Amino acid sequence: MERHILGYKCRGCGHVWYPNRAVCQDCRGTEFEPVPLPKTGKLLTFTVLHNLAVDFEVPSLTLGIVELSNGNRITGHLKIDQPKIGMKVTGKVEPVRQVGYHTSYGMVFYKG
Amino acid sequence: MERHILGYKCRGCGHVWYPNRAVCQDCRGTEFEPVPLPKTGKLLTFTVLHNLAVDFEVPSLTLGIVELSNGNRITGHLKIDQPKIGMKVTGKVEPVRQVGYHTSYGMVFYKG
Amino acid sequence: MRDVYVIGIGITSFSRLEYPLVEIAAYPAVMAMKDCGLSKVDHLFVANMGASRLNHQTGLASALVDHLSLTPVGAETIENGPASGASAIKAGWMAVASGLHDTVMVVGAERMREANNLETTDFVASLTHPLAEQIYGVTLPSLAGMFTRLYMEKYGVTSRHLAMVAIKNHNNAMLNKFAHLHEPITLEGILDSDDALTNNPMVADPLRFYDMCPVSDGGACVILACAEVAKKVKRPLIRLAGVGQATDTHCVHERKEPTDLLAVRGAAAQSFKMAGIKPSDVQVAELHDAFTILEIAESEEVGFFKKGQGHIALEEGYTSLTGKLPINPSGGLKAKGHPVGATGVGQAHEIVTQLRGEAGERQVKNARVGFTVNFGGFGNNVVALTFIKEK
Amino acid sequence: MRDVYVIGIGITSFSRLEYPLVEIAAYPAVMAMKDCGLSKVDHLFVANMGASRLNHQTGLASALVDHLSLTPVGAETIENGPASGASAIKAGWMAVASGLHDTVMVVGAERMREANNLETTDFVASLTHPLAEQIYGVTLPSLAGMFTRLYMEKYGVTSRHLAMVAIKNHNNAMLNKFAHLHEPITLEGILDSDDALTNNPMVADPLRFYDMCPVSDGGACVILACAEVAKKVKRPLIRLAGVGQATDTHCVHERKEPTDLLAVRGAAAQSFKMAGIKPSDVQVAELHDAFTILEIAESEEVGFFKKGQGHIALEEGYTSLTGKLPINPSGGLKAKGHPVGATGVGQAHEIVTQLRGEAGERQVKNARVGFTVNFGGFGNNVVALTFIKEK
Ligand SMILES: [Zn+2]
Ligand SMILES: [Zn+2]
Repeated sequence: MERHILGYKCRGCGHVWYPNRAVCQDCRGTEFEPVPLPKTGKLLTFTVLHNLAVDFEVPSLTLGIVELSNGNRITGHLKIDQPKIGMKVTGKVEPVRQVGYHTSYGMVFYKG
Repeated sequence: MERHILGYKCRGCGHVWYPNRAVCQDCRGTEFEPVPLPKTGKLLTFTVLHNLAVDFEVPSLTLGIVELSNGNRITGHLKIDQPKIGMKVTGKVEPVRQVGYHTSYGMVFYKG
Repeated sequence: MRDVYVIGIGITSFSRLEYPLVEIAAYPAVMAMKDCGLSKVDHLFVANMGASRLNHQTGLASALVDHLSLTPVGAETIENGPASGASAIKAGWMAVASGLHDTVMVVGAERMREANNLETTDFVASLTHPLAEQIYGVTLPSLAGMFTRLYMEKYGVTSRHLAMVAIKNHNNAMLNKFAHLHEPITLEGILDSDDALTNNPMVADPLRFYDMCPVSDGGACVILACAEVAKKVKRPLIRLAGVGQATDTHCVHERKEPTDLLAVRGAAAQSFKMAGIKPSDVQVAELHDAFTILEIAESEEVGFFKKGQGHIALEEGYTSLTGKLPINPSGGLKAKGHPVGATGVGQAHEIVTQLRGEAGERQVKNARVGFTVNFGGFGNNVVALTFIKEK
Repeated sequence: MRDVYVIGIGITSFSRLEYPLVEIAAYPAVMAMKDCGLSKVDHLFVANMGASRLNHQTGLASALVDHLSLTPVGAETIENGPASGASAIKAGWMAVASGLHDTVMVVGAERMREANNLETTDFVASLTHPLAEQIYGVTLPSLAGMFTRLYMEKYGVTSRHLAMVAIKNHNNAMLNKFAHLHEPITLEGILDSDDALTNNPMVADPLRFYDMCPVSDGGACVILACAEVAKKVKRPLIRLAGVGQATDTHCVHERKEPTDLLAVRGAAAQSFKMAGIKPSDVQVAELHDAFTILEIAESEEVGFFKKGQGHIALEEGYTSLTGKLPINPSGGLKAKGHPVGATGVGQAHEIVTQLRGEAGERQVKNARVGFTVNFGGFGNNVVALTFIKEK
């Protein structure tokens, strides 16, 4: 089954929030329904990070913020050689961090 | 060389504090000189503790508070089979805790 | 200084909660906003002790203020060990009393059971003196054990009295759906039967398993407001009438009379003085019974009973739910649970519930004056609050 | 609301300190008491972020209040990430302004270098959103890197401008004996020479090593008092005239304009409004330059310069020690150091030193109005303070 990152759609006003919040910023509603976020978008900014937390066993990580096609934004990993602000990207949900026995899944973006 | 636990003697009023403090409770002086604490005293209270922090590799520890011959009080380990409130005890400075490579020395009291 | 009222309250179950800390904090906050009908407040204080070490999270107040969509209002996390909750309420009181803010939300939250028991014990033991206590493996239960032994010697308290505190508070918790333990216990089971030492083993001699509170996750919230806002809200008027705080030596061994809890005495006296009442005016109290002995000792230090007489009052049923002065109707830390940073806010939640007359089966009749003691470290930083229901 | 004054100040070196955290906290406290001649205060607030995780200590305020022999006065620890210091000052201001206390001691203290660099990075990263940032390995430097890239793209800031911030602040720190770094740097060495990439490697592209503050131990203290006490003390009268705070989204990606720091803007506006001044009245400022870009961005958000013009002012020497508005005369976080919980108190220490005219070689001439920005998380909880010297 394809994995998704979930946004949270306010039952009051329909706004989709990511990550989740307990109260809607727009209408103060408190009920939300999980909806899968789209996976395509454009790159807003990025960095190549060389000082990593101890559980990352790679020399560097490329991190970026992407604006998805529905307008939500998300922080994720980039697997792109020469990232450029404004470029089109497509995400996959993949393992992004392993702490002890716990694997976190998150969005990894590729070119195009 | 014999190890000692240090008290801190206020240069203002002569009161000995244990552990150290930055300001004397009695005269508000801020200068102290380290002095070795005596090792004999009487047991004020004690407990046998069965739930220990992860770095203690013994099933239980006997902990007590001792009033030393100079009037200072100290918390320490007891190596005494049947401790009794009011009994006379004599301390030795020994390793009391090992966290990683770091060994802490403290007062271990014996009967008599 | 303006009068300060509790206008909204909320709480989670105190138990094991499988959701993120910020959500444990948000749940009672949303409940409290619904309780009073406010959707905005002027400031947020969060009480928490363990997020950084146990949950790998710092800046919890900043996370929560956004999670509740309360930005751009200010937010801070306040830590005073297991008394963080009442300290945060004190800060909220100060903000409203001063006129700086009209409404302040105070949330206590803790998620301890993510860590294992050894880690949690070690974490709580980080309250003790690093050089003169921690290096020996001193933990809070061991300090309580040494305290209890002296208390028994000096005042004639017995294991039976301690068990009676546990039984009373377990019974009260049976009537509280938010409580961690819903487990009736008997003197037979935990003290008198052949199995008692198996059911109820020694932990820090003379304290046994059932003399200790459980390790809990949980959150609680109170919303404080000035009179003008409080009167608009259609809830009973509960005034936070007294706020007291006092500190004592960090090392227990430095206390002249080791069976005295001077910080409890000082905090309570201040709180009563500000509220303009006497200890005998209190009709319901939540005391910090992380260990059974503490309920007895605190009931004396705050002035409900003479020093050394607390266990007699207990024996006589004076502090039972149907007694003259019910103590820990919620079940107390002993049975309601002890999510450290949330505990003080949880105590306030219970007292407000009682004074409002909304405590259901565990309601203390006609209670108009309530009181809490929240105990940081082993009594080295104590906050005492007095609540009065206005007509 | 009463006026509040800073009557006593103290500080340690910001560097690696080999003594226990409570002593790092006590040293500036004793210095501040000597500075103003008081031997007692009514309350203690401690600002700290890392004691529980990095130093295995909780209840730091309770430990300190006893170590300073100030018991039985109350004490709390306040955490707001790297803005803990200014948040604690805000709490102290509230306690004095409200009339609750006449004197409040505020101590910031941190001991970070006991842990190794990877642990410290991971610890500070616990400020980020656990589910939407932390799981990706997002750290504060990475957020700063992404912010810088956009800032460069949008406003024409270059690596050269960033290096100029570093050089200015390193130069200022040379004149401050308490500063962590006493290391003159040049454009040649960190940017232009063949060795520049070795001397000054990329950390979070486009941010390089010399764009980051060091990891420091350190402590600082201010004692706040009401006018009556302040006038008895024989020190210049420095009034804490403005206190502002604002919060923003936890996730940086949720901010509509990711190059805006709305919490800085909001906190500064509040602080100036309370003080009754305009940004152009400020004569000396300490801004939160944990990353070089932040000094530039904050100088715009608080209103010293138009958005996108901060780097031009920097280039023109406007913010140098001898410029029209010196920023970070102490060396800033960049070179004075950044013991997270102590930083905000250290900023206040510098401003009071400047307004008193006691800053020696780095004295800003005739400064009467000073200002600080203390930045929690990546700008999600910001506190801004305004100080005015009275005649
Ligand atoms: Zn909505
Ligand atoms: Zn002295």
